[in-house]
Amino acid sequence: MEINILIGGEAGQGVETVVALLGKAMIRSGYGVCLDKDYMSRVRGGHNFSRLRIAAETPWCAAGKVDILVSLDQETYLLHRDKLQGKSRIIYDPDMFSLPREEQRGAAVPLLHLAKEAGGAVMANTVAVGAVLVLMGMDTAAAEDLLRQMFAHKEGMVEKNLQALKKGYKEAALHCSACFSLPEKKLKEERLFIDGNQVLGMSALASGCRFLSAYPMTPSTGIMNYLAGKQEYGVVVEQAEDEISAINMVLGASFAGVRSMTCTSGGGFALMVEGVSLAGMTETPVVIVVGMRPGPATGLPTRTEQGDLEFVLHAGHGEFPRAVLSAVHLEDAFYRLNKAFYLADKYQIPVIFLTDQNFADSARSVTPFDFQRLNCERFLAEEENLVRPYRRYRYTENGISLRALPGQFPGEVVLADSDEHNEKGNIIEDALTRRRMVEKRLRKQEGLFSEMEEPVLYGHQEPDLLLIGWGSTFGCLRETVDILRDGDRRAALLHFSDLWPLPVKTVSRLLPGVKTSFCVENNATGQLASLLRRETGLEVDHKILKYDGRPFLPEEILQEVKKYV
Amino acid sequence: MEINILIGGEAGQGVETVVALLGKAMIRSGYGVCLDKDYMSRVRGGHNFSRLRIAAETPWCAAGKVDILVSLDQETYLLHRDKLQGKSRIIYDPDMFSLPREEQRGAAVPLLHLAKEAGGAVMANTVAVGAVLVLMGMDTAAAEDLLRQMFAHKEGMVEKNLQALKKGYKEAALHCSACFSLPEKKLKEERLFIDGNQVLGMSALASGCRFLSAYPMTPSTGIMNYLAGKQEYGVVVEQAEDEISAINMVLGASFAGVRSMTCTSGGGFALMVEGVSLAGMTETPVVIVVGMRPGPATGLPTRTEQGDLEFVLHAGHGEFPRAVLSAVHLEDAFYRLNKAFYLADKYQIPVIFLTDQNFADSARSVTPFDFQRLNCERFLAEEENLVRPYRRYRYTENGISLRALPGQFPGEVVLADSDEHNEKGNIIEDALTRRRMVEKRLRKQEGLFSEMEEPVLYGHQEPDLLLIGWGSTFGCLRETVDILRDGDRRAALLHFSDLWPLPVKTVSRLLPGVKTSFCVENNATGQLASLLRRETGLEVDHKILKYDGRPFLPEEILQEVKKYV
Amino acid sequence: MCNASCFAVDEEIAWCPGCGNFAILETLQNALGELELLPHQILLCSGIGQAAKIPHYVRVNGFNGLHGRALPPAVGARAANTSLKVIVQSGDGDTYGEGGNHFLHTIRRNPDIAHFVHNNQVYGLTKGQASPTSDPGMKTKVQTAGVILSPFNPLSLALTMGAGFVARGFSGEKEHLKQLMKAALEFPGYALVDILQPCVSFNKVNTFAWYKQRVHILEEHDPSDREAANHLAGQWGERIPIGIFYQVPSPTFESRIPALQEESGQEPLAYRSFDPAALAHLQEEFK
Amino acid sequence: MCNASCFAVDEEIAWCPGCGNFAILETLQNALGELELLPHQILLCSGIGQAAKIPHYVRVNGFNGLHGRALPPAVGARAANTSLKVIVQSGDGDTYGEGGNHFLHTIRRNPDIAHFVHNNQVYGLTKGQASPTSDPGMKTKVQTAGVILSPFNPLSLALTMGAGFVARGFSGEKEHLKQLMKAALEFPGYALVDILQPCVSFNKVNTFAWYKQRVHILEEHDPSDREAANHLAGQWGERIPIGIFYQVPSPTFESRIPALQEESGQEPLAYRSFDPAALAHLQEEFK
Ligand SMILES: Cc1ncc(C[n+]2csc(CCOP(=O)(O)OP(=O)(O)O)c2C)c(N)n1
Ligand SMILES: Cc1ncc(C[n+]2csc(CCOP(=O)(O)OP(=O)(O)O)c2C)c(N)n1
Ligand code: SF4
Ligand code: SF4
Ligand SMILES: [Mg+2]
Ligand SMILES: [Mg+2]
Repeated sequence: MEINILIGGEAGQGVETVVALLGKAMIRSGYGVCLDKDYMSRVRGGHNFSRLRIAAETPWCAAGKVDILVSLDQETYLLHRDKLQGKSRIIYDPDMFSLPREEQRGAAVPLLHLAKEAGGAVMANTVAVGAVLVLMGMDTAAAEDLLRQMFAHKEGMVEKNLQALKKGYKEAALHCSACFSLPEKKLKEERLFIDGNQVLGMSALASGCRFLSAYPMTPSTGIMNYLAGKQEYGVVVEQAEDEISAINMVLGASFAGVRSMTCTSGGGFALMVEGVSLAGMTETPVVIVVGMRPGPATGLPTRTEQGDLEFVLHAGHGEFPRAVLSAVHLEDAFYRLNKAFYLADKYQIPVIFLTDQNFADSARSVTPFDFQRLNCERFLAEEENLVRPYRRYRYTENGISLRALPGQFPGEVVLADSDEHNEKGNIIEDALTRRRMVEKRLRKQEGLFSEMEEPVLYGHQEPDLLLIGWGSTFGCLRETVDILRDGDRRAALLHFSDLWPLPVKTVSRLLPGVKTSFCVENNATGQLASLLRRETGLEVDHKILKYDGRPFLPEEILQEVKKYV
Repeated sequence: MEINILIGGEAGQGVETVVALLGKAMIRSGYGVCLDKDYMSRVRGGHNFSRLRIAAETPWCAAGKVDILVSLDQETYLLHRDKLQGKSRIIYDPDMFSLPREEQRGAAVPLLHLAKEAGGAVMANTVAVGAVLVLMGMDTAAAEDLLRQMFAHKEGMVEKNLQALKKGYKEAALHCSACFSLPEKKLKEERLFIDGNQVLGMSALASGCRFLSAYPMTPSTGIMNYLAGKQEYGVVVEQAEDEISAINMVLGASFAGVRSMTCTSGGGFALMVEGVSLAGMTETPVVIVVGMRPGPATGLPTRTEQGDLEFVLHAGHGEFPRAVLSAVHLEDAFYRLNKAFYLADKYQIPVIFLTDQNFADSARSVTPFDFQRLNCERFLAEEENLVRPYRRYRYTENGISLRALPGQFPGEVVLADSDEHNEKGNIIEDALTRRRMVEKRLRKQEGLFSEMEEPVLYGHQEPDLLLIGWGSTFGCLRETVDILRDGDRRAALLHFSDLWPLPVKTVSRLLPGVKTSFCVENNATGQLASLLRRETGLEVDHKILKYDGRPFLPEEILQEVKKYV
Repeated sequence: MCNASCFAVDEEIAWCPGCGNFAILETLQNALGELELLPHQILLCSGIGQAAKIPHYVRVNGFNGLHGRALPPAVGARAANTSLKVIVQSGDGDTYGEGGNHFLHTIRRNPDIAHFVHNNQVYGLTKGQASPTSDPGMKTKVQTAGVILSPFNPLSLALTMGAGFVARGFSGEKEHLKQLMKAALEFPGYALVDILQPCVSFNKVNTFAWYKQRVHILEEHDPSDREAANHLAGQWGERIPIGIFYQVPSPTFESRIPALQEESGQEPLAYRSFDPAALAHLQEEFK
Repeated sequence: MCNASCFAVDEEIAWCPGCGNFAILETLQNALGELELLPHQILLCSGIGQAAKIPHYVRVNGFNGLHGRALPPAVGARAANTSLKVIVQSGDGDTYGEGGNHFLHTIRRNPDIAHFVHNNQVYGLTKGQASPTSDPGMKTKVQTAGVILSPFNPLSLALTMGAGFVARGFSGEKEHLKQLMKAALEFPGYALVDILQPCVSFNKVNTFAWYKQRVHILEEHDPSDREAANHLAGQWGERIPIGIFYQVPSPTFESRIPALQEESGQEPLAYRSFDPAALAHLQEEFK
């Protein structure tokens, strides 16, 4: 009992507008939705599409089949018709192209023509929304409200859009109305319709991040955009001349006392690697969001991959403690990015937060977040706990030296140094101090390790079939496990959010007892599987890998799993 | 039967001159020598020293004890007196400082005074050489020859230096002559007195490398210096504005058809990481020498560490094949850097060659190299094997596509692309081509793996005590095994030169049968041990780690080993 | 030898309809067609961005490298093979932002490279952020209150750094642009042509009409007059001069590198053979 | 408030005897001593090199970062805490070579930073390679046939990029240098003082005597005259002018960032408190 909509067209045709409107309207109507985006590295032309899945409860990931195909151009139809079912419907503009004779599922709606009638070609998308709504047997109330809100300060546009909406609705009704039946709506409380980057931007702001410097790079630009739109909250957003500058600015801001972050993708992060090492040496807190996309080099700039885990784990010359966390799903990401800031401040280390295009651009109907749960402790020196003379790198048992800010205490100065240094921060070259400082820094790993959360075990608690995953594949793997369990299997998913230091307890306990294990990763080499082996000596039986730049679908995983069990 | 000399003084006092002269003189006299350097990150002042070990056969590493201490300043004496034996001698200038009353081992030689007598203060170092020679019971013939050669075109300097040499010789003879007895000299054929960077520069040139772009960085600058001094051989040496430019220039030169390389240290390599990924994607051969020094960040710029193994293994976003080789000893390095060029060309990949300060700055008396052994096959397209139209990234079974050069074939163009691309090199975004290209690139790993050399097994062939190491620690570990075997242990060393793809056969066979295994690394976390576990699931029993920026001495390793066996 | 159509390819072009890049592409093909060059003799290096896709649309050798790094591979390639005519083409963000340091130091090197910058005063491919050349006050999703950094003047900078050939073109003046390109391609040394290029999707300030209204072709300007060039380069606003601002050759990078001289080998470096065994004497100095 | 001795530290100085850096250090301490500043109110950022060791020799806050990256942390720190007086000090290689891109774009930003570049026209710490400002022809172990790249003129470049304060000093003219430093420290916005500094160990061309013979203090120059400044900045050779070439303030980076304005918070960003719970309304737009 769910409906799957795919809206496709050229870049610039407004696929995004249609899904945004539809998605939000459905949520406001009490349904759960889940949305993902597939787009090309260009601004006009080509082929982009979005998948919207609607159900009683919020779905966990996109589905492969399509019930309603909104085909803004002919290519969309050609590329996606294999996903259509017998009862599916194709919304298209007969003035733009026609379907093959044998195609019975067409629901011709002259989008452009109706839009012009309503007041302008730009409203073709609104016409399409109306058409989809009627096919689903929905009324237009929620969509109308939304249009009123959206165009509140654009004179005349509300009326015209409402017109367009109704025209689409009426026209499509001629083909079929309510030909898809939606389940009983279930969402009681309000939900948010928000995507991954927006969640991260909001979490950063609420976590007290007040300085972001970044250089635009897909798929992380959305985080910068979000924060840039929130400068009235006192956040400084500075577009750097390059990623090297970005991370170094961020380190300067953090050193001077502000929670700071940067965001980028693998290629931009590559340029920050020396800065990561600097953060390690100077013990300057920093959060770096790395939105993964397929590499190497420029790769597929607008698509998804989990190919940079090993890279970020070892990025930076020399040895120093770091944490690597990942965005698992939207709710988790909100709190986990906060944890990233907390760990960075507490341990005075670089924390890398891994996302990917699939996470960044996917939206779901999520429960509002609990802002009170955010931990914003800064772990800074205060008059009471300051030992004078102040020494930035005082040896301590847990490796953490009290952090004072430059200018904070009259009479005291703070010296950060990228060379090996003594407690005061001055350059040294002697072997003993070197040894002690290395040990001091690495001692933090112990505390850090204790902060790591074990992976979630979802499904059977004593599984004989175990899927292992990390990051953004959670939703899809969860659905896969649900399907497997429906088939009566003792199946479970072990899914990692915190990746480094790797929490190994659960996996060490479970893996030896499991009959068949699979590591499922959106990359070509199985990087988590390697990490697991390095950290536990245990090997997973099989790897299910996808590296074509597209996110997994449950059926793809099932197909692989079935080869072995 | 060996003599250990330590010469120390402030930066700028000429420690290097003394050891260079002494070392070469001893080699020419038929002895084996081994030299290492310990210097600060400054140009004048501070404390630098060099250790010269002289024996019948070429020693493998420096020793801890000192027979002759040449103390160019008081600090040298204070810092190193604990290494002196009862019979040791201290050469010092009584006009500069005096030894404590109770010190019986002094051999006062008024270096400056005698130098001035000979014709100028600069010759104090030559005076010191004379003094050392007499203590060892050597004559001055070889040193005289050398001075004649060195100062051939500096008028008057030959005479003055010969004077200085003799004065030092005579003066020191008053204290003791031949108080150290050298063994029977053994070297029959000519030897070279050459350090690590020089070997690499020479190997690169002989391997056909004709373009180097780099940005100065200790400890790799010596490679650039060597090649810059050889421009008459048709090599272009360009100092780049930064390391990013360096690697990108090198890629351009390589793409256009020249064997090319760059050299740097961890911090500079950090800036090259994106370029490494570009080499992976464009399939452009490149050799990158990374001379390791202690990190993170600036760390200890002039000292040694093996802290960047995991970093270089995973440097670069995305997944692509690479090779990582290391410099084990001077002879090995000469042929192995040639192998790096061979692998880069054959597989069209980035090859990282790991050295460290200890390797780069250490010199030994080595047998002349066999230049005929160098493999300079380029694996380039020729008219006969060119399939037209030419496609740079043609799918092949082994993943290697025939490489033609831009301009090489009239009518054909060559397109390299950092985006995901099709066979022609044009940008693509479809899933199928992406998948095939990823697989094509990764298929090279198989061939590459077959090229990897198993680690050397030195010592007992069925050991129960196994030391495992990699890179520049070979000499020291070899000596350690010799000592252990003298003590009747079934000890052996398993030492890796080729590191990636990791050759695992020998270690997988040996490790399970060994009673006690040690991974000995010049770093703080045991990076090879981690890699071994990841690749084989096997764990070494103990790690012996040193991370104070100084190379190991055999006695330090023995001490650790003895804790467990 | 080979007219514009030699340089055409059959690839779908991923630019927006109406984009100024089309005119630049066409002009480049025409310019190449009018010079005595064959496709295989040319190497076009680019970075990443909309402009930087151009190697996919011209039939010549191409090195489509990293964002901001179009120049260094071109310098390396020139050293490796001086028989290649090397062009670098990329966006303003690529060249003056991420690649700023290479821009500075490549000018200092003076390699024989024609450098065509598609200056749309915006980051096109990443959807409209300010670029170094964006006009102050321009609003974007990141520069929400308008650009506050003072704009980067590529011509003034190139002149200050000592570039020997400095020009500005406009994609809307194709014939003129073609002449600039040809002059740059024929200039021995580093030659910059900054090309004003409307971005119809993201730059709503500096539109085609905006440029059209302002640009005027330099006349009666002596391109060997550095002072005048400097002065003209400073003009931006109501009137924007296009043309060759400065053109005075000086010795190129390649001509000053020992290894690349005729004496040192007849062929480009890339084609010289070598025999390792012949170098065994390198060891002598260490004996 | 606090004289030069407040800024002294008890650390061994790792420079060569006779190095021009000593005079610069001393002058800095004197300049600070004459301004109304206390050590904890000052932040000195540097990169890596001989010059860049300076934060270890002055008693102020310090961020001794990466080679070439002295400026970006300083900009970040200014945003984080506008009550800090921020100085950036580094070598010519650091600033104009590895850090060239930050130099360009920091000028465009115009943060309130005093930038003192120890320009010894050579890479000191790495033992004598050419730097961007090395005179043509200078021979080194890498530039064996002499420098062929045309030299980088920091003053001209800064002027071209629109810097509001551009000056040159000489370590051999300490009193004059002190005045320059004070003026730069008091200038609201980015202020460059390029300081000629003899390197006794590696620069055998531009020695103390070489500079001494050539430098002359600018007189009767109107520092608001950009043209004249440009002209003077071009002078290098027999006579090398030192002094303030240009000084005209314009709005700073900090003064144009919404979040840093008084309205937006009384305290520097670093000291503002925040309460996550108060931001729950951020969710409204997604409902
Ligand atoms: C290291 C790196 N950082 C960021 C990006 C993302 N990126 C791609 S193109 C581009 C900007 C393009 O602007 P411009 O060079 O002006 O070209 P245009 O698209 O305007 O032609 C950016 C930031 C990247 N590919 N690599
Ligand atoms: C990324 C990186 N590349 C190279 C180096 C090596 N390095 C240290 S200082 C220096 C040059 C210093 O020259 P300059 O900035 O002029 O300072 P000076 O020593 O002359 O004062 C270099 C190349 C480094 N530390 N980091
Ligand atoms: S976004 Fe702008 S620059 Fe890019 S193709 Fe479209 S119009 Fe051209
Ligand atoms: S090398 Fe030059 S710059 Fe460095 S301390 Fe010595 S004299 Fe000064
Ligand atoms: Mg642009
Ligand atoms: Mg310098």
